[in-house]
Amino acid sequence: MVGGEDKIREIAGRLLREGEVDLIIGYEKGTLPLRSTPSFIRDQNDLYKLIWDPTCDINLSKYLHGRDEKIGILAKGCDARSIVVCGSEGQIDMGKVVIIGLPCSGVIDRKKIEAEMEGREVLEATFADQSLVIRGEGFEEVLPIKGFMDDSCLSCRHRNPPVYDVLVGEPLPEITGANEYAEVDELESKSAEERWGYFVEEMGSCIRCYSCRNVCPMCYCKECFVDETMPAWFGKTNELTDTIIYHLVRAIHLTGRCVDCGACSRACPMDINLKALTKKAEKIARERFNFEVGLTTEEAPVLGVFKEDDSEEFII
Amino acid sequence: MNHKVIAKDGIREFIDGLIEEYRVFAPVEGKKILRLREISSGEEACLDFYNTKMSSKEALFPQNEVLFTYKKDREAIEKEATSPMKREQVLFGVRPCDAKGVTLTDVFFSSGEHRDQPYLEKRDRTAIVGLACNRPLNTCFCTSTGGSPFGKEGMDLLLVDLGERYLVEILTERGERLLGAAHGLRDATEEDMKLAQRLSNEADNAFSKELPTEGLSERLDGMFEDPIWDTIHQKCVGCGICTFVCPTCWCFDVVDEEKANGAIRIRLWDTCQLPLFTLQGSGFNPRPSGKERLRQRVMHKLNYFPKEFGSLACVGCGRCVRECPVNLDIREIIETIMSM
Amino acid sequence: MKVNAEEKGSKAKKGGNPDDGWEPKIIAFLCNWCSYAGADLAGISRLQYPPNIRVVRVPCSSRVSPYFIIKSLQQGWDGVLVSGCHPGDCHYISGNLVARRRFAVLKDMLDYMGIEPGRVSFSWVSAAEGERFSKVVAEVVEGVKALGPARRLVKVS
Amino acid sequence: MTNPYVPHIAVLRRIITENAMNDIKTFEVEFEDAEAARNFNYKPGQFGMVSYFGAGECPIGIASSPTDERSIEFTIKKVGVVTTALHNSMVGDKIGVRGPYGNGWPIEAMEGHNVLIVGAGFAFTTLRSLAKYILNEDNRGRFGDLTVLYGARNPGELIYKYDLNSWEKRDDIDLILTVDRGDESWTKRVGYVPTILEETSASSENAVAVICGPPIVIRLSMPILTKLGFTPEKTYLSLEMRMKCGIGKCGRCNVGDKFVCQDGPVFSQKELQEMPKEY
Repeated sequence: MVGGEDKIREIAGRLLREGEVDLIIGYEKGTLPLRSTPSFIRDQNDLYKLIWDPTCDINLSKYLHGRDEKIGILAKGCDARSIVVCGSEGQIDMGKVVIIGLPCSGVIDRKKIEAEMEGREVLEATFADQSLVIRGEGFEEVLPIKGFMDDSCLSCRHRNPPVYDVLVGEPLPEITGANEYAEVDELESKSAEERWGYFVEEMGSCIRCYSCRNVCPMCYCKECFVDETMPAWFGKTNELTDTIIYHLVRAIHLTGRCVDCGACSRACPMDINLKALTKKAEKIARERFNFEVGLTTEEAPVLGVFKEDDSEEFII
Repeated sequence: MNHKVIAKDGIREFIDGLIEEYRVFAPVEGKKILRLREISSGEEACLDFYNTKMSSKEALFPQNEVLFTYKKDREAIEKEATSPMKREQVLFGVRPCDAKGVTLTDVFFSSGEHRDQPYLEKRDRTAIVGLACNRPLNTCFCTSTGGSPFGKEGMDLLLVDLGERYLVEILTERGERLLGAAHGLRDATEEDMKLAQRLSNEADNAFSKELPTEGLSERLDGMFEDPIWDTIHQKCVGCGICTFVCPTCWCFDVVDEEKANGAIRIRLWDTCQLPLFTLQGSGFNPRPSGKERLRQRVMHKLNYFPKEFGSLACVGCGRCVRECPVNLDIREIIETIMSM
Repeated sequence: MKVNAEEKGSKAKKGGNPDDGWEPKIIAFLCNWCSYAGADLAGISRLQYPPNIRVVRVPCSSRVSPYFIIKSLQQGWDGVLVSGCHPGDCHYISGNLVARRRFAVLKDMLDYMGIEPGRVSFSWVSAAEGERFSKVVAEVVEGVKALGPARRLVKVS
Repeated sequence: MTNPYVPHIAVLRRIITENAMNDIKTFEVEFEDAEAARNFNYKPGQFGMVSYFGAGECPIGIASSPTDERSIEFTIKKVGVVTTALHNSMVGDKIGVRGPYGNGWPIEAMEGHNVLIVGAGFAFTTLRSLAKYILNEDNRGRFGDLTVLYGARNPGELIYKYDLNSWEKRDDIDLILTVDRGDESWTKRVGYVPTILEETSASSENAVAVICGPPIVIRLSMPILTKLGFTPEKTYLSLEMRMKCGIGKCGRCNVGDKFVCQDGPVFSQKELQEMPKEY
């Protein structure tokens, strides 16, 4: 995964030079260790900024909404799939998007690294093939990237973007045999009481900052249901049930649309495990409607259509 | 002599003493988040930390508070303002940047013809026990916004961690009263004071780079229509984190919620980064996109507020830098503005 | 979805359990063409069924959005029943088929989040099935009564 | 220190439907508590925060004139949650009112001058308050000629018809009414407010202009006013922003470093030229 940067700059440069795109959206080095930040490049001599390493965890497809210029976008497997979903929902004009596919071996989870550091501040972090060198005040540690990878990436089924216009480097072998629903299964095995306790405890610290909604490429409604006033369905304060309902309804809206890129959980300042809900939404799409999210723009969204033989075991 | 010293293992006892008389808030290590919470014993307080995830504004200007309730039976409507807090409260272990944030909030909420009584009433009954920063974070820049890791603004007592004892500086008469709950206090010796001064100098020099904020608000005066705003906001996804974690963001929304036989009027945090903040009934929105909204956040903190109240409405705590999901760094914005 | 003050008032005072005479309150969204007519038939045929449901007539089961159901649970209803036409009978051809997917996702999510499965139930009752309607209601009321008053997701403010 | 957010309870005494579309009504309210009534001394152009308990609160311009003894009127258009709740209420219902807030029309600057009032559509509420204030016999002498140009989409949408009729009979006010589209019963002018403003070309000599209306009317009328000689210092507008507190604390109604609820809503065109174009 590391080292593809010069290839990316070369492809991006060609697309810009040949006028195939007006804008390249990619990643550049962040102002903090372990952080990358979105980069919007229009002319050649900014291309040097483009980077590609395990800190590039933001789902850039969020920036495609509402733009009508030709855009070259760097997309990991999950990002590309969310572009496909947005394309199938008519939110992104696929004709105007050039997907620069990035075979991805997984992004890091900063919260896992912070936990490992036990309060010590990370001053610098560099990557050396399979490991991560962390430097701080009076300490230096070498961590295996695999041990601090985002959970979604550990069981990722699409390390290579299923849809792309140009691929950077060679495709990676796909992961097989990982149970991506391990956490969801484990929660499902618990009693309703325990599950309710788990979600009350997790959602209890939510401050309703809506970063999970605003970093998610699937959330593009002009007026979100929590902002509606006529009628005001649910409360706007961070009272417990209103907060749980906000996350519950957002998860319902993600069924058959969420590609489990993990951007929401990574963005949450209060470290709420949002993936426990979004992964369940994805699991429902797969198990109940046998729908694999984000592979082709032809398939209609799960909740937009119906089949005669849809399961109805829950109906009495 | 307003400098005392208390042994480190005496601090829990001091907090327990305070708890008898006051409601005490202190940094508490939640499941994964360090936040200012009300504690029922000194043990719960965590005093070895960089800074809390959310600022101490949580205890004075809670995310949602009921302004008043009203009951509605057939004819009469009686409304009853929320009763003021009975017991005084103490915010223990507040960092200098947060304490300065509190003073800026006080200035704003008591300015103008209409004072914000719900906040000010709580503030008058709140004592702040500060904890100096021996180790500022790489993202902290309080010295660039007129503050300092050993700053005293807004505090009643300032604790300085000297190793196995705390130097306690009494800053107000209320602070002195608080010390009544502490046992085993002794006057600070010359050596204590020298050590504290050394730690203070070390902390001041710990800042990797100084941000150029001299003349920042004057420079912003003519920059409302500057083209930098078109590019600076591009990566912002417009969520509310930067304003909710910020010690100097006090904008709020007011909503009514129905209850069994009446309703309550609630004040809750709001953010200028969301479109609903300025969306009008006619559908017109003076700040339709992220560009205007980011410009408002920067201009209010670094230009509008300083012009009226004389100091930046940013205390350099670095929370918005650390918590932004797309790493939009206000220090970078300040540097860009100053380099224009 | 205005629930009048007394209605909510009585729920707020509840807290009892099945044996001390506590009666669950269940909101039932009945589709106008089939289930509502089925309920009407049950009434005309003098069929007895528990009086715990409060009926809201909707044009079609697909008119019932997840917000109705979740808001009902939040306002303190002990149970929610949504009943529509059998697949193929829908006056609007595919209303119930679209609703079926929506309810499936909602039910899975509510169960996953820890709302007791018996709280929210869905059924197909046609206009001719007065008998079946009374049985469905009895079954739902029994299920909710066993669960006791709703506590989870109820907004107590 | 009293809680500035708690409104006083007021009873709806009279509700008048003002337009054919039945979405603009004038509510006359009377405070339940006499002391609150005494303290509610307002100027034309100020606004109050009107609450419907359970629905919320919104800023509404005070439509009555301070000279109407103790009757306080709010003209409200049915748009959102609170206004709809108010429109569904009846005489005798209780609502909440607090205020008055804002700076109001610059009465002092108008004294000894001719006054041109330009109003369009529903935004005529506080202008009517100003006109009634000037026309009051105790105040009329302090002002020069009064010209009122008021237009609406069609005759049914003209509000305060009862006031307009009485003003037409007076000789100390030059009332110019216009509608965008007339109907068979309409005998007066037909045309957009800016066009009629240009046609009637009121003299700007020793005169102050006051204008309030939808953004399109403002944008088209300002150049005409300037052409007629109304200098930016002598032209005043009332801005409309979203407001929640009305007392300069909730932070949302700012244009630049000015809070529209406290430093406004009335600004001179000169002030507006120096403020950022964010309104």
